[in-house]
Amino acid sequence: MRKVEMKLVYARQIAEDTIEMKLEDNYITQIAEPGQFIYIALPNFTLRRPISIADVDREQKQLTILFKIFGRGTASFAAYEPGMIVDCIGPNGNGFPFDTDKMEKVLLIGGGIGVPPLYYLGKKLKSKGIEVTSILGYQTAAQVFYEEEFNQLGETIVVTDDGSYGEKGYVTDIITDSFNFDLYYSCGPTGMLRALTSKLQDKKGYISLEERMGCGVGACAACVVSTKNEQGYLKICHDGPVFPAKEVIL
Amino acid sequence: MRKVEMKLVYARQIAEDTIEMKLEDNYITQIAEPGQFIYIALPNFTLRRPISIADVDREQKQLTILFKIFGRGTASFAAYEPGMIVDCIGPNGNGFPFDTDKMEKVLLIGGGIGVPPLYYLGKKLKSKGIEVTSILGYQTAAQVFYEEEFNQLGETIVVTDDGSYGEKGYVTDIITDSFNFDLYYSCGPTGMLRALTSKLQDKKGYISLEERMGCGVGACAACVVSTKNEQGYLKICHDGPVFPAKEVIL
Amino acid sequence: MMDLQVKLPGLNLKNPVMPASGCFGFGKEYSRFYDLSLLGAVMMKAATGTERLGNPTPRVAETSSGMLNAIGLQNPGVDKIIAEEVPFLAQYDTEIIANIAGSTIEEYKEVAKKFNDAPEVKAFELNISCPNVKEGGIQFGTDPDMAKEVTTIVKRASDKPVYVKLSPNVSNIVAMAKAVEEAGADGLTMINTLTGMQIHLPSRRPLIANKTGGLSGAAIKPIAIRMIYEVREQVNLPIIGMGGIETAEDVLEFLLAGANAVAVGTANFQNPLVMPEIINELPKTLEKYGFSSVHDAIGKAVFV
Amino acid sequence: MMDLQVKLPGLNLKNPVMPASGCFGFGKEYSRFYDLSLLGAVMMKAATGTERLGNPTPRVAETSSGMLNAIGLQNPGVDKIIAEEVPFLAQYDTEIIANIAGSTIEEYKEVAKKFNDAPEVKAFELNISCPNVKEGGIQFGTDPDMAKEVTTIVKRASDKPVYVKLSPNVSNIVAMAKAVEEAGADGLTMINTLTGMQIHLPSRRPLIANKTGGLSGAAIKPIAIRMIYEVREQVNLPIIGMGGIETAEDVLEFLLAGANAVAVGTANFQNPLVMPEIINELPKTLEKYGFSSVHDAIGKAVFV
Ligand SMILES: Cc1cc2nc3c(=O)[nH]c(=O)nc-3n(C[C@H](O)[C@H](O)[C@H](O)COP(=O)(O)OP(=O)(O)OC[C@H]3O[C@@H](n4cnc5c(N)ncnc54)[C@H](O)[C@@H]3O)c2cc1C
Ligand SMILES: Cc1cc2nc3c(=O)[nH]c(=O)nc-3n(C[C@H](O)[C@H](O)[C@H](O)COP(=O)(O)OP(=O)(O)OC[C@H]3O[C@@H](n4cnc5c(N)ncnc54)[C@H](O)[C@@H]3O)c2cc1C
Ligand SMILES: Cc1cc2nc3c(=O)[nH]c(=O)nc-3n(C[C@H](O)[C@H](O)[C@H](O)COP(=O)(O)O)c2cc1C
Ligand SMILES: Cc1cc2nc3c(=O)[nH]c(=O)nc-3n(C[C@H](O)[C@H](O)[C@H](O)COP(=O)(O)O)c2cc1C
Ligand code: FES
Ligand code: FES
Repeated sequence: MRKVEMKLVYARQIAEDTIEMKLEDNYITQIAEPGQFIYIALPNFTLRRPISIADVDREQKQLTILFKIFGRGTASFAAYEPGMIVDCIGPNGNGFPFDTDKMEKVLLIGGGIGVPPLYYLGKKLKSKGIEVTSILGYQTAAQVFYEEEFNQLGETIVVTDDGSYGEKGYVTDIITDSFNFDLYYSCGPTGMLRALTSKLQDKKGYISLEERMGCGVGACAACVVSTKNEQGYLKICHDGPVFPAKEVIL
Repeated sequence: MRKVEMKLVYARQIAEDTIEMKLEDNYITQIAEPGQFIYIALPNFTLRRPISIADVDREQKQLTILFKIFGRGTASFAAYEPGMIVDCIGPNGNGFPFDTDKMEKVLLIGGGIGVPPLYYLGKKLKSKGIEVTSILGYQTAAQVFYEEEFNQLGETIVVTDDGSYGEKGYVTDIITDSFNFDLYYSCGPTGMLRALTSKLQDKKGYISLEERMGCGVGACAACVVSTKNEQGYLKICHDGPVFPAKEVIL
Repeated sequence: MMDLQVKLPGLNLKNPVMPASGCFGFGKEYSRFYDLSLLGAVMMKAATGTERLGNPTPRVAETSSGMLNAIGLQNPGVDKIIAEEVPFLAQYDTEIIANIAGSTIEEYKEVAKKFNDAPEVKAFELNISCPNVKEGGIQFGTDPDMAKEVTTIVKRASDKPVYVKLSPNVSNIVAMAKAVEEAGADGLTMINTLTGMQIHLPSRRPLIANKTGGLSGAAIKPIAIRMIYEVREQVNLPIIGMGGIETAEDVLEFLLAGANAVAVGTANFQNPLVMPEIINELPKTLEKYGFSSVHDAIGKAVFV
Repeated sequence: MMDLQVKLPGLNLKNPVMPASGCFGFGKEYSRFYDLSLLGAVMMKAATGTERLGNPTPRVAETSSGMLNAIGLQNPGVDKIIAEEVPFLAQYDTEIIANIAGSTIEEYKEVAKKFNDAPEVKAFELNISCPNVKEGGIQFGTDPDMAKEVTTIVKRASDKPVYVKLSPNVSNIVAMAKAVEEAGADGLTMINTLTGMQIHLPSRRPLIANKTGGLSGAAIKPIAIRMIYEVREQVNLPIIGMGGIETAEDVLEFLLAGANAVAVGTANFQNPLVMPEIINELPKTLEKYGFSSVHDAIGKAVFV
């Protein structure tokens, strides 16, 4: 984890209010793992913004982020143009654990802007010969992104809340007993994670959490999550953002 | 006086830390008079910055400003690039009064970044057949600007504090009895204006003042100056920035 | 159409937005930018018994997301304000609120009496942040007993509703609010500025000639919201809220916290059109967050 | 070479810059970014008698030029801090200051006693902004008598110099400073955060789960400078100043106002390298404004 200047080399809108960017540097791109995030400073904002690493190309020294224009910070970031320098800390946190010897099939479940970190994970797993199935949930057709990319990784089911694209409903509606997997990985809104982890309580899984952050490096105790064991609170920025689904209280 | 969006059409560094810009709009450029100023909003700064109008081209709908990088605001403004929009209020205040029937020769005395408003005034006066002599004072050679432009208006003497260019000394050192003029106009640091108005106390003159401003339009009473008559305080942004030299207490 | 009206003691506001005292003079300058009839009300600049010249300059300084000011109550005195400024504002279809200041209780009383005879003035805002010269400079606004006393006297001296303007420079804002409530205040306006200082490094002197100045602007908004929340929970007076308002969303935040109407100060300097823009935006903003009127939003924050 | 050293009761600071309590944990995380031996001192996160889990989340919110926090004293308890955290920090060539908190006077006393036996801890910072559960939640930090009492007890319980951390949420900061001076405090640290609130419009709830939070960052710097100026004029204790420091120029502003050393809080979140950068910049900044050492600049603002 270092503070580095990354160069924005590419930016494009890929869905409603959703931006894809590629950032270049010599450090973060060389060590980032799926599930980690970068912590981005924006001029005139007190706090940095955490954004997941959605893909990494070590050779090109580039990483991809995907983010939604949510408030003022992401709006101002969306206006950056290629060539500009982005002040980042990274890679932060711990990524998705995987032991490729012990698994054959995994299920990825992403909700909205929780989809991005699963992409880099899926790519990694596929390259190691793991079978990847993905369920991607979005609010509506205009917000769907990266369907094609996930299709390359394996079977991909898109769900929209309003049925305007793919299946209608929530990601949890889709997961039936016919799904066969050793492990699941998920990232998305807390409501979705709560429903999902309760539905899949007999399965082993890892979930990636979000919380408002101060330092982003584990020093201020802003971003805690309660755990089911004696550890008390864990810090999402430092001990997470990925946790075993059974360990945390949502 | 209106709030308008001006388009930056040209920007260039013309001396050490000194920027020349041309701004375009349909309103301010059509009515601005010498001595008035525009009041510029910069993103993420609470207060606007007052900058004098240094020249106007009504046909091209452009005005020129010249400013020094002084603190954070002017530094961020100096980084603007042509094509960008500048949020301005203007034209503010009252300009330099002149009655071309009653004068033949005028003396312009500018100190540092007080030089700009005198240029537009000098141009106007010259075009009406008035003889213009200019004394321009700067700290040092690297800060000298617009000498050539003033030369076009009439005799121009440049003075530097350290003698690195032109005459050595202060503008007040230069003004001897051999100078023959009906009226003087001056703008510059308060210390210079104090020395000047006391030296020229027998002459009629107008001086342009600076003060830290809040509203910039006469509503908040931040920018007052004491007067020698019963008016008490006058507002520089509204009643000035130009005042008869004999009226105000510096 | 979205109903923006608010009725408060003495005031029928067509919308809840008005300029904060001292940031709008007596309206003339901003009337060059737009029709003042658009405003819910106008809070005039502070009036004292006789003319005040105010403090030496510099009187303002910029800070991060805010500014300091120490104008020092410069005003032409109550008589001239009634004779020359009130008639100008009375041309517009908006409510006029007089801001009353003084260095002694007698001065407050005298100013209140004079404004009481001006029918165009609909309510008073009592500026109790001025130091009391008699009591050695202690502010009326930080001592509950003194605040109570000055409120009582002004209430007695006039029939008009009195809104007391609370200073945030206190340990216990609720105690201040309760004190003036007991004294018969009809409403509160809050918050005034927080006392601050900036030192100019090259000269090693305070940038404001008066040394300290009042901090206003977006920087203080969280403090204003907190204080309005605290007071709203324990005091029953209507509140005109202020402190860092720049957008229609900020207005809604104040309404939710418990303000019945709002005033905009510093933001006028950045954007002279900010109030008409906010008023124009407000119906959309209310609708976006599920409110059917201004009234519907007041005090609707959920604190449990 | 510019002399940056400052000597304060119990502390030999190689430079006047240290992290503010609660913004730096116990140093481990930032030690990944730079060598903590660069720092003048480290103010540790608040310690209580036993482990505290703190408040529910969200615990932070962003504001204009600042932030709100309501961490709620989450910490592993004084014993674990002495056993696990102090030894880590003791590896570095820097001074360790323990921040002591509690909900009862007894708890403060107990924590102080334990830290008194830790030789690596050079001084205490007494965090009196915590609500006293026994007295019904009234803050020690806004009542001079309670501040005095807790200071007296902690002074008695230990030999180490005690710096009392003043809360800015008071009507009279000088009265607070004098009260703890009388109680034997060796120094002051100021300011803690200003209480604020932000309401999240979509949910209509305070953004901070604890409702209110402490406002920090550049937004509050003018208030910190004003309070340090006021206290410096009337109280003889050394002051460690804080509140919105982001640059070496800010440090100089605090020194001029009367601070003997400074702490940096919120700015670490924006730039984890901010303290080494400030320390590196400080000699140039001092020189630029005509000072020959840190000592030379302390209290050198001109107020006449
Ligand atoms: C570990 C992690 C990874 C994330 N990855 C992504 C991603 O890949 N793509 C994406 O679009 N979003 C992601 N988010 C959410 C993203 O950080 C927020 O949408 C963003 O911070 C909002 O900033 P804003 O200025 O637009 O909103 P504002 O509401 O103006 O922000 C105000 C403050 O709240 C914080 N905040 C607001 N929403 C969130 C949130 N959901 N989580 C954390 N802090 C928040 C901001 O960081 C800021 O400090 C991630 C969050 C976390 C914690
Ligand atoms: C009527 C008028 C006309 C001016 N014309 C010019 C011009 O043509 N060219 C030029 O270079 N400068 C001019 N100035 C000065 C210019 O406004 C300041 O240099 C500028 O505001 C500094 O801003 P900053 O952000 O760089 O400095 P900062 O010190 O960061 O500014 C902080 C605050 O102080 C104010 N301030 C600082 N210095 C001055 C000053 N000298 N006068 C008024 N406010 C100040 C700023 O506006 C801002 O509100 C003029 C000033 C006035 C009053
Ligand atoms: C330049 C200036 C002058 C002010 N003068 C007065 C005044 O005369 N009377 C008063 O009660 N408040 C005065 N105030 C305080 C404002 O009315 C308001 O309470 C405060 O600025 C907070 O609002 P804001 O953040 O929107 O500016 C003044 C504020 C400023 C910035
Ligand atoms: C996240 C956070 C946690 C804090 N925790 C503590 C604490 O535990 N004890 C304490 O005395 N002050 C605490 N503070 C206050 C800071 O030490 C400091 O006084 C204040 O933030 C002002 O400085 P700044 O503006 O540089 O942050 C905390 C501040 C922040 C932002
Ligand atoms: S954000 Fe500071 S500990 Fe996670
Ligand atoms: S700046 Fe407000 S009156 Fe001049």
